[in-house]
Amino acid sequence: MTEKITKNLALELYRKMVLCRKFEEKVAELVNKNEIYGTTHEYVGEEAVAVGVCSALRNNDLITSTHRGHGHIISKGGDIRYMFAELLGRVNGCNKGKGGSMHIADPGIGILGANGIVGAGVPIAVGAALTIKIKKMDNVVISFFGDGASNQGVVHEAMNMASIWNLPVIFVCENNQYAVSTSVKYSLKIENISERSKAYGFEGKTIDGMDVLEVYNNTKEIVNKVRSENKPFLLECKTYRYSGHFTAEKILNLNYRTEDEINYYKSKCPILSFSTKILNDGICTKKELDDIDNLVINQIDEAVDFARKSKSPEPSDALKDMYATEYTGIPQKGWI
Amino acid sequence: MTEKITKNLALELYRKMVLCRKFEEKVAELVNKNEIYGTTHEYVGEEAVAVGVCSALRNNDLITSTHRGHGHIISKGGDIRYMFAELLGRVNGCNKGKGGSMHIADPGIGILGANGIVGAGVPIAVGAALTIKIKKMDNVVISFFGDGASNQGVVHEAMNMASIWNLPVIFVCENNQYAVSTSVKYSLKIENISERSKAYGFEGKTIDGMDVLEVYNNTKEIVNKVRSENKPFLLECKTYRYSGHFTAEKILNLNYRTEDEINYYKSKCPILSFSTKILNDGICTKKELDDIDNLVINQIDEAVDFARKSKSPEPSDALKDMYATEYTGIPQKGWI
Amino acid sequence: MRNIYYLKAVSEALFNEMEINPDVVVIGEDVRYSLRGITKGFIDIFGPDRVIDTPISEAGLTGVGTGAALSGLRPVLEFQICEFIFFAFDQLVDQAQKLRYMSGGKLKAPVTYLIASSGARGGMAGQHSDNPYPYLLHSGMKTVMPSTPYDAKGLLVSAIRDDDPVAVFLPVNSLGTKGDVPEEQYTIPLGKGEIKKEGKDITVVSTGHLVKIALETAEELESSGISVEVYDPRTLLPLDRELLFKSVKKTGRVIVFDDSNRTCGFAAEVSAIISEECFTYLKSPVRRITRADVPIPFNAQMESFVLPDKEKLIKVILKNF
Amino acid sequence: MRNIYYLKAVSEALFNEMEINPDVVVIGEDVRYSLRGITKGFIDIFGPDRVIDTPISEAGLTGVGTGAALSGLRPVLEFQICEFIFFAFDQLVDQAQKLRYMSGGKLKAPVTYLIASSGARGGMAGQHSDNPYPYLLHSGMKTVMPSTPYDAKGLLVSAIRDDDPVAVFLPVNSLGTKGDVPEEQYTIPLGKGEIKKEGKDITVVSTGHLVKIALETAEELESSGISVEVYDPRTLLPLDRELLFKSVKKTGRVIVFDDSNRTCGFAAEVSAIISEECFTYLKSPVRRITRADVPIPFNAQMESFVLPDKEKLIKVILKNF
Ligand SMILES: Cc1ncc(C[n+]2csc(CCOP(=O)(O)OP(=O)(O)O)c2C)c(N)n1
Ligand SMILES: Cc1ncc(C[n+]2csc(CCOP(=O)(O)OP(=O)(O)O)c2C)c(N)n1
Ligand SMILES: [Mg+2]
Ligand SMILES: [Mg+2]
Repeated sequence: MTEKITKNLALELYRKMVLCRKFEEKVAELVNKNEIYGTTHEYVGEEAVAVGVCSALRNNDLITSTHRGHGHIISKGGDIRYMFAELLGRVNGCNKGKGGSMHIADPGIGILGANGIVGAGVPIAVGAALTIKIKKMDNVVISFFGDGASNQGVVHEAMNMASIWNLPVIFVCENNQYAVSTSVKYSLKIENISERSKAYGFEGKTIDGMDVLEVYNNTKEIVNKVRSENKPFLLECKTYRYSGHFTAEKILNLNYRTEDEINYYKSKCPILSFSTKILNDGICTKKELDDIDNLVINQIDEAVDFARKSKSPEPSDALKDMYATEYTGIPQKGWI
Repeated sequence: MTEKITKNLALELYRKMVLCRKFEEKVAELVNKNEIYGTTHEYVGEEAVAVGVCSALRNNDLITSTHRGHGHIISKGGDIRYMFAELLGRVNGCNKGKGGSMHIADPGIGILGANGIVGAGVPIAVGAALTIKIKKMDNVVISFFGDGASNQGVVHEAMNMASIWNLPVIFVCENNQYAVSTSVKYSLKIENISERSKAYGFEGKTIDGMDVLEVYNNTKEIVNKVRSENKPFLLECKTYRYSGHFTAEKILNLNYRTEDEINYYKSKCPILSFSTKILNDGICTKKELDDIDNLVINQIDEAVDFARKSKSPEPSDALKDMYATEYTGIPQKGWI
Repeated sequence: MRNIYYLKAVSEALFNEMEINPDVVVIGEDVRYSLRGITKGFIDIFGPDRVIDTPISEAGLTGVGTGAALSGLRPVLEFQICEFIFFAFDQLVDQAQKLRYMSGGKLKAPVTYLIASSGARGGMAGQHSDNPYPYLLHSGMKTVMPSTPYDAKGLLVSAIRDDDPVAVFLPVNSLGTKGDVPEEQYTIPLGKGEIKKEGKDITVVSTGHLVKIALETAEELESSGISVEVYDPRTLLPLDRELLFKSVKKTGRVIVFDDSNRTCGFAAEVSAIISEECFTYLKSPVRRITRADVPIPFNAQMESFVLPDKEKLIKVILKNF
Repeated sequence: MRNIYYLKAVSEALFNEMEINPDVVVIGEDVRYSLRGITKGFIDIFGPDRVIDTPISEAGLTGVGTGAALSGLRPVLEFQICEFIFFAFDQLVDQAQKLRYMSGGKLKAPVTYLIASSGARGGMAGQHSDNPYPYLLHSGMKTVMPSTPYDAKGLLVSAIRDDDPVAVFLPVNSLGTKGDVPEEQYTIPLGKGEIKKEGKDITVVSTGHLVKIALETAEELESSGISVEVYDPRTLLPLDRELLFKSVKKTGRVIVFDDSNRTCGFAAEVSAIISEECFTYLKSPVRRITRADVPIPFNAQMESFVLPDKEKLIKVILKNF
């Protein structure tokens, strides 16, 4: 946190982080009440990454997201009303209730989709960067992926292609140190995943992903570099998830992390540390932050309300949206 | 070529290289005469790699090979009579005529199979190394693969697993600088593929793959290291193929390499340079080398003869060998 | 006999095989802490050399399984989610499944793929709800899908002892069901189906968790005077054709009730072989009830709409008379 | 009209689309120097931004194709060998094919997979001889397999212009055949089959290079007084059911003559739907002639043994009377 920031930016970063956090808390609540069907992967603890990265982007910059994607979508400008509607399976959800938590897509604001398959979004991001290059546009693509995903073969392939084709893509590795129960200490023999960029001949950097300003400033710089030099970049953000791998993990009692470890990272909460910092620096007042908190809480309540009031799709809508160019006879129903 | 070598070793390395070369020349001849069905990928020019590596191994060390595998098989001790029989599709071929050029397997001498799919053998090698570790044996596994294969996702995955599990496997990258028509200058942004080992936390090295002694000595050293330290190693051998990607490439007129380039590498022929060297060093006489040449030529003629005289399988043998534990009804024929 | 959970029966089968045979090892994602519950506590008994966590590298770890099998181990690979198969597809259908044949019988790959939960589990949507066994059937891979705890234990043991790659699909909707299972280790041979209920009027070929639904349906229809025979192939490949044909020849009517995609699915194969072998016995066309050919949608009502269920089964059965 | 090679017709279709539409790019292994011959010379006309060589990274490049398609290009991916599909399988069936649906119709992936040569090419053995389209059919992917140069050109154009992923399989045994092909660009709609020869007694549903063999067979059997109708679906999904059913209802006898694996293959699907829809018209069981369910063996005689051919077709036709 070396650079000075404007009040506007500070409040905006704060607001977005709180929005991500409260959103997830509400989601977990609704999952536990079975109001949200299935389960979700919460982003709690990692807010500084999505918010820091996405706040440094333009609207027409693109992202691909992951199974743990709510934070990315919100930070990139997703409307939480349609997100909640999606999570409640409603017809005006972002995906008309077809996708749920892991598939929120919104090309209008540059979201090319989340992904339930670990690592699979990374080459898709590279493909979008290829479009940018071929069409001589000047936006960039961000591909979020986890520490676990870094060992997936397609990620290797995608990074190499991005490098040899000089594509404007930033690979953002959210290293929260675990893939479900598997620690990076087990799955990797290197300290920093960002070192892997050297294997493809481009630059990488590891930063503190609990510090939103560090993430924001680095992203700004890297985006400029990538835009002007047309080279990919691998940015690793070390972070931590406070919840289980997914909402219901607790009941499984997996115990792969110690309470001490979890508490240590909770003490470095990205929201708390940032608010403390901007208060101490006199950038804003306690009241201003409280107002934001209240605003966010209201916004979430309204969004949930909006979602609850939204219509459910017709069951038979399940056979729609499969093909963009339609033909009779497909998709086949399962019975006649 | 710094170290002294014994006469026995020198003659053996020479003999094997000549055997590989003459074998391939005969194979190409037979493919062109349609006596061998299909096409093959010749190893001509790259002999120093297979011979150097495999001569440093024990009989019970294991290898996985590639589509360009004849040299590996021969160097690991494959019997060329059964190899030719296989290439002629005979019942006493190594694979009973079922596999052909790209699938020669012989577990008895540590050959876990060649592979028609680029990169696919690499994790299989790692699995064999896992067996070695779990069963507390002391052999090692060599996985041959090409520069092209290095960009395949499974190779990345396999190397990482070998590293975190401390497995006795040596990844031997035969960098002949092309994957079909695609130059490494295009497909990679790094100078040496061996640098990639760092991405997984183990050692790598790039050596001159046209120099059989350099390959042999390095492999010896690395095998010892891998055996004692239980760590994988990535050995990159820079080499060159003199022929087209496969036997029939010439008629396609792809012209992705210049005549100059090909001639330059031909001038560095691994066989010629090695024989010159051992003659100059007084390790052996011209006559001794000539005798080997003749021996090899005879051996090949006999092997071809053997293969030609071998029986063809019954067409219906095609339905055998599919399952080790058999059940009625499978495999299904295609008609009833 | 004890009444235990399906999941427990699976766990027990694997545990016992690991006890008996030191070559049996389990390899997969999160098997030490046992996210899926099958290998719970195994690490304490068998240690990290035999309970092996992998990074998220499905193609690679499947290749590792093959290499381990070729060289003397008998690995059981746990596939945490069934879509795993897609990343590992080359290693499954083009490597493990083909190596023996291409080597002329010289290589042998005794590996078991334990697909720890297959099918729609409610709200997991398009990428966590598939039932991808037809992809493997098409490659000729031996494939098992036990419908009861008893079958699960006996079939898994057979799969592990089989000298070829065998895929074992555990239907997510069966994991929480209970049934009688002997304490001791036993086997059910691959390729042996079972008539789970005898009937006279119509044969329902049902798989996995749908067997239970077929049985319930059969009971319900008893009162309407329709006698339903429920055939459970248990092993999808090799398929117990004899038992199937016997049933079809008796009833003359067949419905294939299967929860995989329709086009080129398991039901298509069963329909085709019945046509070929029992043509003159058929009183009505072989009918298929399958998934619709769409990814599973998230919304619960849409999800039900595309999945095979009792309502659809009853409707189609009644249509056949 | 010119009489040109199948390969040339394919090349022309692609070339013209690239000329007309700057969003069409070709991506694949060795497409600059054109190992497969389809893109020969393209690099000189369209440059390296539109004729894009990839490293050997099939999963990755397929994902790249998807991403490019989602963001405004219309990529044609050349799959150098058909087993490519296996490495790319997740990106094909779990990504490209599902993304639109899972996004509720928000995403669109207009990408064409040009499987540059599919099937057994003589002596290439177990890993270079597959005909893996049933794997894609099962996922619901639109799939085309043109049997003539004319069909190849028209169908490839439709595939490229289609807004969904479409797989186009070029049978390796058809690439060197010739036929009449108009100079100008034209389309053949997906989902429209063709009766390649009318007949009265039996319908042979044939695909890819087998269409030619079916036609030869039909001619040969004319003298024996058997009138064979040859139906070529051209598009495997969507399938032209109407035309198929019309033919079957006319002849009452069907053989499906298809060069993919038998179990859960294309022939199984065709057999199943004919049973469902034409049951009362059938005079004899629907019969399948397919590959045997083994990898293709290397030896030429064994290779022939497991592949569908004229001899087998004649034998099975005669059996039906
Ligand atoms: C290909 C694939 N393998 C396994 C899974 C199951 N799975 C879902 S999330 C996850 C862990 C991912 O770890 P990481 O990439 O670090 O992301 P994180 O969950 O920590 O955000 C696993 C194994 C999956 N969805 N896809
Ligand atoms: C997965 C896969 N992709 C593509 C091919 C087609 N192909 C066969 S060999 C080859 C080039 C391999 O290059 P490299 O690994 O450098 O080995 P080399 O041929 O140079 O020995 C290609 C693209 C294949 N067999 N398998
Ligand atoms: Mg993680
Ligand atoms: Mg090479």
